[in-house]
Amino acid sequence: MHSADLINLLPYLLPATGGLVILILSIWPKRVSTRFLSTTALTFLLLGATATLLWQVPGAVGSLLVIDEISRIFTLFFMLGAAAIMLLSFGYAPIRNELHEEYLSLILFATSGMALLVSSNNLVSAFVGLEMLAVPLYALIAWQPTRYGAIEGGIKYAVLASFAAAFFLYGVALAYASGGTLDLAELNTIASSASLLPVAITLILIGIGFKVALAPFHMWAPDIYQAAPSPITALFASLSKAATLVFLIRLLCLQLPLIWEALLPLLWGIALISMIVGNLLALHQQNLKRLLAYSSVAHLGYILVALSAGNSAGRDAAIYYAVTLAIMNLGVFAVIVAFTRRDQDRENLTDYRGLGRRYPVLGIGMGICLLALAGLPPTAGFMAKLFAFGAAIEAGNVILAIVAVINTALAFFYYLRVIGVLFSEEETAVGTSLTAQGPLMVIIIAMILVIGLGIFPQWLLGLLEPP
Amino acid sequence: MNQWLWLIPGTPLLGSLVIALLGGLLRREHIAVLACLAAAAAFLVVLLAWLAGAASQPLQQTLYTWVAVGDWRPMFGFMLDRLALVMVSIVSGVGLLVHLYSVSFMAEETDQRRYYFFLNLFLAGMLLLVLADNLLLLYLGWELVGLCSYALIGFWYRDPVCSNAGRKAFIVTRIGDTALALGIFLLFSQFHELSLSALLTDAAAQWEKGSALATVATLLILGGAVGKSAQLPLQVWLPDAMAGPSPVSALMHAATMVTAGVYLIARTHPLFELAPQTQWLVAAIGALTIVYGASAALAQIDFKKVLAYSTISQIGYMFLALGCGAYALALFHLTTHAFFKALLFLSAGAVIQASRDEHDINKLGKIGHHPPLARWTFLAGAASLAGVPVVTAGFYSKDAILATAWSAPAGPLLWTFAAFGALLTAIYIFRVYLIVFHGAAPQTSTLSLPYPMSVPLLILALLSIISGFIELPEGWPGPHLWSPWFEEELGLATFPSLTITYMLQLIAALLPFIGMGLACVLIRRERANQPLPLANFLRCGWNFDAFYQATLARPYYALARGLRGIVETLLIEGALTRITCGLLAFATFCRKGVEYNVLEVSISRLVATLRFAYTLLGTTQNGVLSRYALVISTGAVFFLGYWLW
Amino acid sequence: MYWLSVLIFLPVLGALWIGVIGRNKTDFTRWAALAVTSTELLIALGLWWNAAPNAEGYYYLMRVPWIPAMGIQFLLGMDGISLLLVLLTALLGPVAVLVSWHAIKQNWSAFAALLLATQTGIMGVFLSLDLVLFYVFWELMLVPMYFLIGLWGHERRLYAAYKFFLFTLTGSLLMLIAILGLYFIHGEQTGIYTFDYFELLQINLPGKTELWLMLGFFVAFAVKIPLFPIHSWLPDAHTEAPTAGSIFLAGLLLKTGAYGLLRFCLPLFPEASLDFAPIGMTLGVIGILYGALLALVQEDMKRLIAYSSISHLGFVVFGIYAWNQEGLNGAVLLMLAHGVTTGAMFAMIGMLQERSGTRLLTQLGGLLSPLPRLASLLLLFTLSAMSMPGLANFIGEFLVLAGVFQISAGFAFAGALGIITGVVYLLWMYQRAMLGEITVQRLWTDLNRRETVLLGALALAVLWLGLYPAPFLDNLQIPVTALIEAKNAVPTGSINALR
Amino acid sequence: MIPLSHSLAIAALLFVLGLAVVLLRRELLFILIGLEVMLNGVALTATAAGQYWGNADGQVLVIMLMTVTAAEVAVALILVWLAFDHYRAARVEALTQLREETERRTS
Repeated sequence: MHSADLINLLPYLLPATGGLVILILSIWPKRVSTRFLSTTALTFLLLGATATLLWQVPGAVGSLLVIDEISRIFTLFFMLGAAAIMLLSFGYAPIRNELHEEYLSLILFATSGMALLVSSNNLVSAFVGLEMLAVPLYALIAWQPTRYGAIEGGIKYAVLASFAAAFFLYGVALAYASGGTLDLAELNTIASSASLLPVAITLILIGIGFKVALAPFHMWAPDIYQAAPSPITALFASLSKAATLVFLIRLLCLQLPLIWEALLPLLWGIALISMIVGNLLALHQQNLKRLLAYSSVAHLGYILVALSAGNSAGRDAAIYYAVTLAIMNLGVFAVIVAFTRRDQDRENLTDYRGLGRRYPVLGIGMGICLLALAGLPPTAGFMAKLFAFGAAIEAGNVILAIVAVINTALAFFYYLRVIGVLFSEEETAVGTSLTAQGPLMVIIIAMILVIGLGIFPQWLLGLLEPP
Repeated sequence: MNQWLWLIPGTPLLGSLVIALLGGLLRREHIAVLACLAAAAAFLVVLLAWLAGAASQPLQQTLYTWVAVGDWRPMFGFMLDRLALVMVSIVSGVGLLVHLYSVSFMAEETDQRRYYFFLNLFLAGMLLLVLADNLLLLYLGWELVGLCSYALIGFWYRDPVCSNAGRKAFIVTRIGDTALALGIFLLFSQFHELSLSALLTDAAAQWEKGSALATVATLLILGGAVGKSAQLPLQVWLPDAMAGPSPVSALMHAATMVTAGVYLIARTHPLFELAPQTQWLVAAIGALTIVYGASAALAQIDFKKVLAYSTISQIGYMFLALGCGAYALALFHLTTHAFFKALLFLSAGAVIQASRDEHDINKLGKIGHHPPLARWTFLAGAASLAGVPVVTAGFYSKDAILATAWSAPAGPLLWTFAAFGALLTAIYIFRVYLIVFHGAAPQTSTLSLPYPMSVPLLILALLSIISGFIELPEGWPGPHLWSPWFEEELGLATFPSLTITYMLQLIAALLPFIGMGLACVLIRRERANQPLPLANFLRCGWNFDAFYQATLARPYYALARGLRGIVETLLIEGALTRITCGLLAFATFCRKGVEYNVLEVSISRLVATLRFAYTLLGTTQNGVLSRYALVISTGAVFFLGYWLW
Repeated sequence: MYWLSVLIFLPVLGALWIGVIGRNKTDFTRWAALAVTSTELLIALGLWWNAAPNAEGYYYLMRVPWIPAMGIQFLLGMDGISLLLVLLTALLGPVAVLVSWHAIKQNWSAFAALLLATQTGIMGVFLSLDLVLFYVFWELMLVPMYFLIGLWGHERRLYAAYKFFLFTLTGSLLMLIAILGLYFIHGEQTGIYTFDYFELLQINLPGKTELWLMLGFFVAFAVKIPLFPIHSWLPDAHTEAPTAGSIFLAGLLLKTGAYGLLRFCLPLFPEASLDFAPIGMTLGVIGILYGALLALVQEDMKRLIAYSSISHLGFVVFGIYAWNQEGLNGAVLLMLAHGVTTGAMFAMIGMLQERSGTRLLTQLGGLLSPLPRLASLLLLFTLSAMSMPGLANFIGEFLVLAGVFQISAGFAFAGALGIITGVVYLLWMYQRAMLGEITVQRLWTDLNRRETVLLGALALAVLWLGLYPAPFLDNLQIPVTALIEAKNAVPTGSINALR
Repeated sequence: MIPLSHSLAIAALLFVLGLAVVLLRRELLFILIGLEVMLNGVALTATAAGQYWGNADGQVLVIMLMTVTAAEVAVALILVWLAFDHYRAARVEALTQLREETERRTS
């Protein structure tokens, strides 16, 4: 192992080390203050973020990990995103007093897993990354088990995620059986001859589809979104989804283009079902978090519209969409966190009545993020949809594009409903006075990014451009 | 003089603008004076135009390019030829007199600002109409006078009768206007030109006589003229329009605005000459309207409505002349009619005002103290209207029309109608005169009129008597100034041979006297208090005695009633009401049926479907873990099945 | 020319300024909003003053690369049509601010910010010549308008706001598909992937594809105009919107649809549009008569004017699809006239509502004597709306009908019927509101100075448009000629594919 | 030498068996056992394939699999225990607090 490899490994090692350090601190005889712990955790995350900048691109760590611009951007994004999740957690009243060391370290481990996942060039490392991401989440969902549905959510996610992981693993095993290797680059060389490989990748697709909540593997999402503490829901909705998605893109578009082509009809179908099911279920939803879960299903459908185009435009669109979706969701959940009551989330939309008028910055931030989710120009959400639908049309998938467009119009209905509630005249009792600075910071940054990336999408696209 | 032409419509327009913008700062009396000054200024400019030789050489002025579309650039321009000169003189002259008259007549009104604003605006619009050198500008004036008519008929807007009458007038004339607009479109699409001189030259050059396009175009123009001039079948608005103040009726609904149709046809006569069928139709409409109006006037009890029907009937004479190709004679009758009809309205207004706004002629007759001046001037006007030979202007103009009608196609028939109308005219006007001024009460009043009212009455009375002398009948020695002067522009009328002409003139000269006699008989029977056989006529207020019933023949009575009852009430009013009701019902149906039931329902159907789909999908999400796993597995099976299949 | 971008971004910067520091400072906000909109108007007038066309008839062009990877540019251009509509937009800005002066009771800063943001969107629509940019502004103007209706509207405001948003959005998303289709087809043909309007004008499309793409655009514009079966958002939106919102909706938003037809539908797809012209004209005439008919049976004045807008915009579509000198000139002029007239009518209805508390004709009456100024100005605008010669709408409608007459006398006749019905419902409205006996006795106050100045300015505009429209029409010379050339360039054999 | 296809078939059978257990049983513990059976099917596939291809990747996969699964199941078991502790229930039907409540929301 060269020293360069060590530098390359730093972003993966640092969060994991951070997690261990915090765990060690927790068995420290003297009581360590939460402030110190959180500072430590944030420091490790920021160090990890800095470490990605040291990467020599393109690079690789053995044959397990590949280091390119995509992995750099996303790793950086995950580190900062995890920091944002921590900030949200500090401002989240229901669990503020339960922020033990384990909570922070679990987030750090999950971050490490996400970083691993986006750079994996090998199915085993991908599996490890996936599980490093998933297992901490089981615990985080059920954090503070006395909350409504916390345990149930944890169990559901644990069982179903393991179930999906079994499919994923079976796919991995079959891929190995058909090709004799777990290295994606090598698998690509035998892709044309290995007859079992498409089946194997389909099984992997099922596993990933579960993680990103594509219909018909989406049913856990609303329950878990509702059950998890809002910062963790934000982690689900933005970071975890983006990580898994990027792996899917790497798997299909970058490494196994032949399989991608074979899978296009399947992707087409999933895209269609996801959009329709997601939007229909969100349409009359009264629970905001569930609504966002379903809307995420629909968004993943739009991303698959881009992927099912099967061209480079589709790939770029999907990557752009993944980033922007994560940012927008982060922004929305930051507001949900900020608006939370002392002991529990505001569940029903009616609980949000008039809050936007009372807290204009939060209200406008949420409004912008929601409109971005709906796909209104000049936000990033619009550009993402433009690229995605453009790719579909370029590939000739006009019907899919039209269905997507109609779904977009449908989606406006429920996003507008939320905004309407937020700015309606009658107010619900406010509950807590909002003093948390963390969520405010996150929402402002998200707002700036959403509009900035919408007006200047080439910031991101330019970075992804292969040299 | 050319560059001052704009002052003719410009001064009243300026007056109306000043009244509208600064009227709040002025006292009531000053507003009236200001309006009069504006009208006087317009009249003065017209006089100057006469002096400047407009009578021999047409004047022209172009203000600016109004519209610029491609290579079509109609100008905002005026043309003052002889036809326009006569019209301008009448409009500004009678307009000035009516303004003067209004100073006293309307002195008690509170809302003088509105009155004079619209009166001045009307003057501007009417002058614009006759001065316009292109059809677009003419149409502007055409609509502007319609608007002022609407506003002034509904001057006492608190009374729904008035505002309804105004609206009715506006809408009915607008129907005609739309026909005119379509005619303009047709001409425009054919010649790509709306300037009158160019248009008429082009039409004469490109269209053959009797061509279908010419017929259609003239029919459409005729539609506009019929609407504005209250001819059959669009005459229904004029009697109702009497709800407005009397000076307004005198100016707009007798002297000027209603003759705009006559002016329009005279102005576009080269087109009509290309379409003989339309031209004959013009004559026929005129002849029918003469009898219609005169017979309907016979049955009226409202003082002003008698005059309104009389106006309808008299404009029929002008149409008849137009239809016979005697444009100059139509214009001649237009001129004399403007004088004597304005006179009749103004004196009637004075009488009505003196009797506290009483319109019923019988009651007026019983009141009996009418201003003597009004009585004598009314008599002068009535004589002129009836066409008392030699001494009145009406005789000369009407006689010429009767004579020229004989030589038209189906001339004797037209002549019979016109002559019969003349007889009826004499009957109804003298009947009214006798009832009102020789009623039960003796005329003892010495009520004198203020100068602003008496001076216009005297001037108009004078004109009603003498204005005919400029053109003595065909075959008579003496001045023949009118027709030859117009020959260049409007051509000459044709007359039958001299013997027939003399015969016709003799009959025409006798008719007023016969009518007068019949009226006397009529009144005597009435005085004898002969009971009326038909009660419903009484209810309707048709005050006819038994003598009338017996001698002047039931058929006429029936015809008059029929004309009023069937044609007007049933056919036209009825059809209008039907159409209006039908449209309203259809619109309501659209609102209920299409807007709510179809569009709204289809939207709510869609929403309901979406909600149903939501519920359906939502129920699958029952929270049971195994169900979730099952769905995942089913999905997996389908995906793998894709490969097997 | 960077002035174009100033025109677009000045209102939105003003909106930010007001939104950030204007909270709870109502008086300051009002004057600031007035200052921003007036500056905008001055800039627009200045641009008009200095306008000098280039070869294609564009007075100003501004081209900055935006997303080079996709061939998206920040491409603004102003030709005669844009200029006139920009002038209208700039004119209605101060009007909207002034009518809201006391009518908006709460949250003036937010209201002003949204109003200004709407203006930005509309300006952008009229100026952008890059299709993506156009789409961005096209959607952008919806959002503030949605909030204007949804937050400051009347009783059923949320329903109306949803309906407005969803109708227009669905249409415009289909347009997005068409834009993308155009982009890729052009890219495949020439190898240049760009949304540049001028480049796309050169495209040569196969017949069926052209028709479908044209329909994609048409649906978006038809919803905005709105044409007959998809108009049902308009009465609701108009009725529920606050006065300023109605002014922007009727005065400007509807025009964007017609502008879109002129700018994109006809020149980009001349063949398909020519095939489509009879259908377009039929839709126009249905709109004319249907709107007029329904206006007759409305009790709510705003709703009545809303339906009359449908009728008038039917004339605009009529003129556009007549596709000749008179029709196109008339359509654009009528857009201006309708914007001014209807804007003024809505303003007056707003003032009436402030005074009487109702917009229902059944509850009004006899207001001529207590409110002479208001009544006489309302008469002026009513007359303009019924296309009285000498007032704004007349020349436009005249030209449209003259243009249509050259295509088909039957259509022109049907359109002329629309004018008659227009007289009927407008006079009926005026009579019920202003004439007759006063139904409500209260302390009536006539127009104050602010309102008089505002309406006086609009009245001047109405008279100007009616009496001297030549300076406006002169601007249309080049663009209209270009449109007609596009029509003439269509190979003759291809017509009648659809008929 | 057993052909690869045979061992793959056995492994698939094992996987489906586990799947059936997960789908059919309603006790949380049985479901977890079913999951383990599925994973064993995967492990068998990997081992057989590793032997067929003669490289170590298969074994690596299996080892990783066992480790990760152990961690996974550990957490899952804790959660099941917590559920039992709180609700006195270990069947899936008891855990339906989180669900779509469509019938209630009709407005």
